[in-house]
Amino acid sequence: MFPFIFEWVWDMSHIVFMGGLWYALTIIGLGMTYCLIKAIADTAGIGSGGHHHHDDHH
Amino acid sequence: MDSALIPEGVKRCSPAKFLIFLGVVGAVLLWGVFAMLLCWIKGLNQTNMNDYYGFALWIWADLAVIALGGGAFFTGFLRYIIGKDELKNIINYAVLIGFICYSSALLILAIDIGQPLRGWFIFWHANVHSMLTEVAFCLSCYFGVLTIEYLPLILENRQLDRVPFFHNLSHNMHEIMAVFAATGAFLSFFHQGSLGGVSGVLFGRPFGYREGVFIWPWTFFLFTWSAAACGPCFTILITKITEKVTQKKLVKDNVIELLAKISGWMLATYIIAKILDTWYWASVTAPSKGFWLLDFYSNNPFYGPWILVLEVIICGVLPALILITESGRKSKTALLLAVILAVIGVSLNRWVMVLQVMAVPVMPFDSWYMYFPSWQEIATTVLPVAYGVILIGLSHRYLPIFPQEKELNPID
Amino acid sequence: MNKEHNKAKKFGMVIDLDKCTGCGSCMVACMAENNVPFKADETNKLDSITWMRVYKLTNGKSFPDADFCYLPRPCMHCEGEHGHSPCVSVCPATATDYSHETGIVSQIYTRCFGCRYCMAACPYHARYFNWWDPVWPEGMEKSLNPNVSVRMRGIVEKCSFCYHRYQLAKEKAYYEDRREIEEQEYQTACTQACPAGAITFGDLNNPEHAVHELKKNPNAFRLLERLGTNPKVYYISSREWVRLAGDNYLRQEGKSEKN
Amino acid sequence: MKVSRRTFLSIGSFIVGGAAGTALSPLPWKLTDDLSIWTQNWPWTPKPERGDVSYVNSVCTLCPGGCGLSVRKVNDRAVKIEGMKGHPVNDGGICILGLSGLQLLYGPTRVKTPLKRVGERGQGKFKKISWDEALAEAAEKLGALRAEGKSHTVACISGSAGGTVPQLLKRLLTAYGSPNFMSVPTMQDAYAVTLKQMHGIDACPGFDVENADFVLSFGSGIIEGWGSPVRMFKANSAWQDKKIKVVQIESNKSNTAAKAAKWIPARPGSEGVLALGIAHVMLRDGLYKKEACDGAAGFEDFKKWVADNYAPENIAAATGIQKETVESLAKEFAAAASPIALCGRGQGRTPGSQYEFMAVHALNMLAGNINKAGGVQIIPEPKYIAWTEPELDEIAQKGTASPRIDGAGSETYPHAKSLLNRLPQAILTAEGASPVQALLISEANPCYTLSDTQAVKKAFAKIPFVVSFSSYMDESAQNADIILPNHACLERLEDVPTFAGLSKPVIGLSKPVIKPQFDTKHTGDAVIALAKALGDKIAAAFPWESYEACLKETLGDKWEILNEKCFVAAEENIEAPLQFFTQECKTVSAEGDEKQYPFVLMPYDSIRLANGFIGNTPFLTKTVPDTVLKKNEMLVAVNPKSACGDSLSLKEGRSVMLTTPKGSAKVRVHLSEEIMPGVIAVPRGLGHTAYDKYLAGKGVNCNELIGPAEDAGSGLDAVWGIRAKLSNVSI
Repeated sequence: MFPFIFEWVWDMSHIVFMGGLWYALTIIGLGMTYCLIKAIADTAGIGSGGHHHHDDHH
Repeated sequence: MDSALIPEGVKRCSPAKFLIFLGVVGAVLLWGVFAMLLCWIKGLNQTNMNDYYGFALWIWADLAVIALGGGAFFTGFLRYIIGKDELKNIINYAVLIGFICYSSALLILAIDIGQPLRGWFIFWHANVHSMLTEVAFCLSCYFGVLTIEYLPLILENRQLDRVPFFHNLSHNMHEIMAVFAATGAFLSFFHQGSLGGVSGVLFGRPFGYREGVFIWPWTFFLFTWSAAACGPCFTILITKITEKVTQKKLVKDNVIELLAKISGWMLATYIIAKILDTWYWASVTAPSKGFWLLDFYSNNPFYGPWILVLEVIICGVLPALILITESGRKSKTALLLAVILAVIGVSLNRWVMVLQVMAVPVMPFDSWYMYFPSWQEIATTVLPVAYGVILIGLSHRYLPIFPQEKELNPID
Repeated sequence: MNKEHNKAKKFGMVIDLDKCTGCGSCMVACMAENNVPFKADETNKLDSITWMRVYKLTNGKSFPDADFCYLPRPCMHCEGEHGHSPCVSVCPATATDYSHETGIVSQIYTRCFGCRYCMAACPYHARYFNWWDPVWPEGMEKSLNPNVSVRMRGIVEKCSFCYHRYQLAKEKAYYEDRREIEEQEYQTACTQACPAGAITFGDLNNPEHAVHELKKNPNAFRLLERLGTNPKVYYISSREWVRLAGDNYLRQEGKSEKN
Repeated sequence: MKVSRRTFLSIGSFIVGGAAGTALSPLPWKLTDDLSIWTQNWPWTPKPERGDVSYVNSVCTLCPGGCGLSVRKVNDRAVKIEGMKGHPVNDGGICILGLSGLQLLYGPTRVKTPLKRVGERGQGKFKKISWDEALAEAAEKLGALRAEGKSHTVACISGSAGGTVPQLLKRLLTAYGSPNFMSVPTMQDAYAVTLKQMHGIDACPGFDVENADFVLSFGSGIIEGWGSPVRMFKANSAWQDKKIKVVQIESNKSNTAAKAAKWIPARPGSEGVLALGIAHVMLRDGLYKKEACDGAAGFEDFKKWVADNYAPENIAAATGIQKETVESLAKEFAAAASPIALCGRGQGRTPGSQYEFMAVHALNMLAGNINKAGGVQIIPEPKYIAWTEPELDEIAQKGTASPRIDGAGSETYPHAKSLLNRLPQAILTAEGASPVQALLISEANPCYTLSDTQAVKKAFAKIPFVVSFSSYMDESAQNADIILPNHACLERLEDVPTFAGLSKPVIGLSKPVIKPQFDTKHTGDAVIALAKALGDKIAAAFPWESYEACLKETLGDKWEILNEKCFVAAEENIEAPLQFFTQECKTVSAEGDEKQYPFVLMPYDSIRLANGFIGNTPFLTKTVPDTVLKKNEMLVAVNPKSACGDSLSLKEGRSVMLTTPKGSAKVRVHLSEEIMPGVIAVPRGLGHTAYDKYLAGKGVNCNELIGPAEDAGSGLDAVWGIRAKLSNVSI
């Protein structure tokens, strides 16, 4: 799954497949990082945060 | 005792009653865990699988729960991407059911493989041409997405929500949930599809093999489609069962009906595609390899043409017709019947695409062999059911799963 | 000539079913060479590891017209289209591989994690799963061949065309400063043992090897050719019903071929 | 109790934090990697040791075939048995049993030290004793019998009669004072009697099948293990290449029949009649080789006898074969340039009816193929063992002069050399003490291989002292008082005279490939030691200091070349005048009443089932189809059209009771179109009670169900089947 593992070949199938995979992983990773950082910031009162009524979000 | 953890404004059964419930289901769970340990310690000789049935009950269970868990991605897709806002009242439950289904699938896979400790080779030494690799990657990633979708729900527990960080985290995750849902839908499309590809690419097995486009056999699309159609049916079914058990209405009818209507049209279009696929396969693909349709359904004690009738007509056309008609959706009995049939239909389809693929002899001098699972296989398959029931029980008790519950069941 | 030699090899077999007596020597030669384990009860043929298995084909007629024929079935080392064999493409962990150098489908035992997808893919049932830990009665492990590793429980194994013998032959050739190995230097254990001389093994691409001519025999056929597996094991039978039993035919096709 | 929010949260954060912390550390990743490496090197999965590879040539002694072996060794381990290239018998080929020989060598059935019985006979309870104790005890028992004047009550059963070890045993008996040396009879014995009667000479038959151009087989399992198995496989392949016609006459479609150009399912037991029917046509139409037969002794009488009694139309009822078939067979046989007729059922491990052998041999004589290319070769018995006759003391003279227990060589059975099949009855019918007071068994398993095993075991029970030389814990060893285990094949040095129907017999030398694995002793050395212990003239008859010295001296100038090549050619053909016969012998019919027993049970041989002294190896049993053995139950093949009474319906896999006049057993039915209706085919080689879990308790020993049928002519066992019935299993 990494280019340094010996099965890795720089061919179309690897690029497409692993490209899709890393793309999804990146989005998930970035999304979660964003949420965590923003939550920390909100908690520390840096952001515009404040209180929400979580009923809004269902 | 645990009243502090129970969401405000709703009523729950007594802790004693709940503990008895946990105890009973927990015993079943332990039975499954025992069987699981046997399989891990003594090996797969504990099963009735053999060299003809390398795939059996477990792989069927995997395919079936993932199809049924498809309610999560498809409802999420409808809610966040298409913008069917009413579905916010059932999405939590769809996510929870999805979470249970996918974690179960991963657990069963971990039991099913002969060398569980090497299971990670599927990622590390991935063969990108294998449908199973695609399944493994998308399945695990999507399980991650489901966890992300389930997490805010946990954080909304009355006590946890009081922690500002958790509250904020939960809020922020809700804010960008559409991104996660979209990623989840993307991943789901591929792994549902590649599960269909698992048997569809087997050109050595004329019963499973299908032609297709590019690298994807027709079963790839049929599986995604059927999961999108039947997954929500399963969500509805479980919701109905939960309502029955808790003796409360938890989701408003218009929400259920909307989901049922979409499912119905998905199912209707799916079944047309399925019929076309079966027709093409029976008249072109299989004969080119020397098989008549009935060769697959005769000379054996179990697999007969009744399977086709049951899967396509009774559990396909019939529920589709019920769900696409308004009167059908409005009738409680008809709706229930339709979702049950749809769930049976998709499970049967997965059974056929796993077990019958194994059963059909390919070498002309080979014979049909029948298979019945060992108790260890059954117990390990029941294990996730027990686990799911417990997780639903806990989630329902302590988390605000059903937003409409308070409104529908006001406490005097 | 040189050009011919530089071509990729394609090792294959031609099995003369007219000569095969069904004695089972190939099965045991294979088991002994490849450290195949055995259990006290091996009568359940669905979990009995036999890389080479001799099938008994019958013509389905009644006494006294009943006839039968034995058919030894090693791994077919399918080439499919350009090495796209049924099993290789499905293995999720790259634990089985198609060698374009030799045409041999290999199995990496330490890589396989036992998902059995390859078994589901193989129409010949040439792949076997180690449902049990292999156990040799005390003392009998002395007969194990060090050139082939013993497989642990929980993984899939299959005929390798005695690939270790190819490696040994190549090594020997290398030490003797030869680039190529001779036909007789690399023979599988079953070929070598067959008392009837029914099995011929060699490079199908090499016109100097016996298999090159034998496979062109008008009575030669392969198993399940219509599936597109492109197997490298050929069979020869002078009996038409045997040749027809090598593949599936629709009813009217069968008739037209028989008449 | 209320869970305080603080506790709840702190426990929660501890778990979550701990999990996150662990996941971020290298520990889980390292552990995951290590665990997978561990699965790749599980300590309980053996890892064969590497080392220096060498090949040692030897000769296989697991069957009478005498194949050359090339054994691959890694350091001091034998790891693979292969066929020896260039060996005249097998030229590189090897049979399934030979291939799995290492499983016998290293297997759990080996007797690892001398043993002395401590439990009841047959119970299998033994204690380890030293070689000195074991030999002393045997010598003491034998010495005491001799002192009592009962030396003639000592008998010996040897797997074969040829070779130095059997001859040493025979010599021991002679010097000791007993005439009762017996060998396990096979079709070779029946052929020997045939040649004696039809050529008047002591000789062995050789079959030049490689050069025959028409093969007429009367039930011989040409590719079932008949003769020297690998050689016959090769011959069969040569026939396929040359498109040579093989006709197989047999009630069951054996592998041989399936490979043959023509299968003629004649009524079992009628083969001899059919042969004479063919002879009838040849004689009637003048199709026989006149230059060979005319004027031969008894030819005119034979001609008349056959003309009177064996017209094809007259034998149709007995054989079930149409007149036209017989006529065309006879014409084809006679028209061939070098036809050959073979007999000896299945693997030829039981002798068979003299009538049948002589009838078939008569066909060869009529075809004029005696000592001709592609025909029957008449080969003298091996003469390389030329020891001086032992000097006999008074007791020995008296003992050897007494009549043999089995009656061989008596007036009734003048041509037979040993009649082991008659031994159990001789013991059981004797009044008072057993006529056998001590029995030595070498390379034989009579408690399993003789017909009517129950009677054999009963007879064994009456013998006060039984010594086994077996390398394996077989049924007979289990019934012995003392076991003096021989080195196993590949551990021992031994000469292997191989006839087994070879047209050019050889003398092979089985060389040790590895050091003896256990505390065993070569039977040759054990015999010499016993003789020395018995002292006086017995000791004097064995002047060699060891078996190896004896063998070296015996082989003389052959020793060196044998050591180098493992084989030398044996004797050349001898001239054989023809002597025809009339009416001397009778067909042997199956025992039992036809009404009570509607079926005929026929044991059949399979190359995948070792049925003689050597039991099946685990590998061999693994290749046995599930239509023969399923779990521990044996399947018998029956044609679905067989009439079996109203109360029983034949269904695949159905459990039934198989009953014969000799006994009954629970078996399962395998429906087969490859067998004549009314015949039950029972595999030979299953139903062991001794050996290990890989063999014991699987199926039924068919020898328990059939009784010996003494041939009126030779006295040998001519049994080929027995009447039987199938009935529902009573619960």
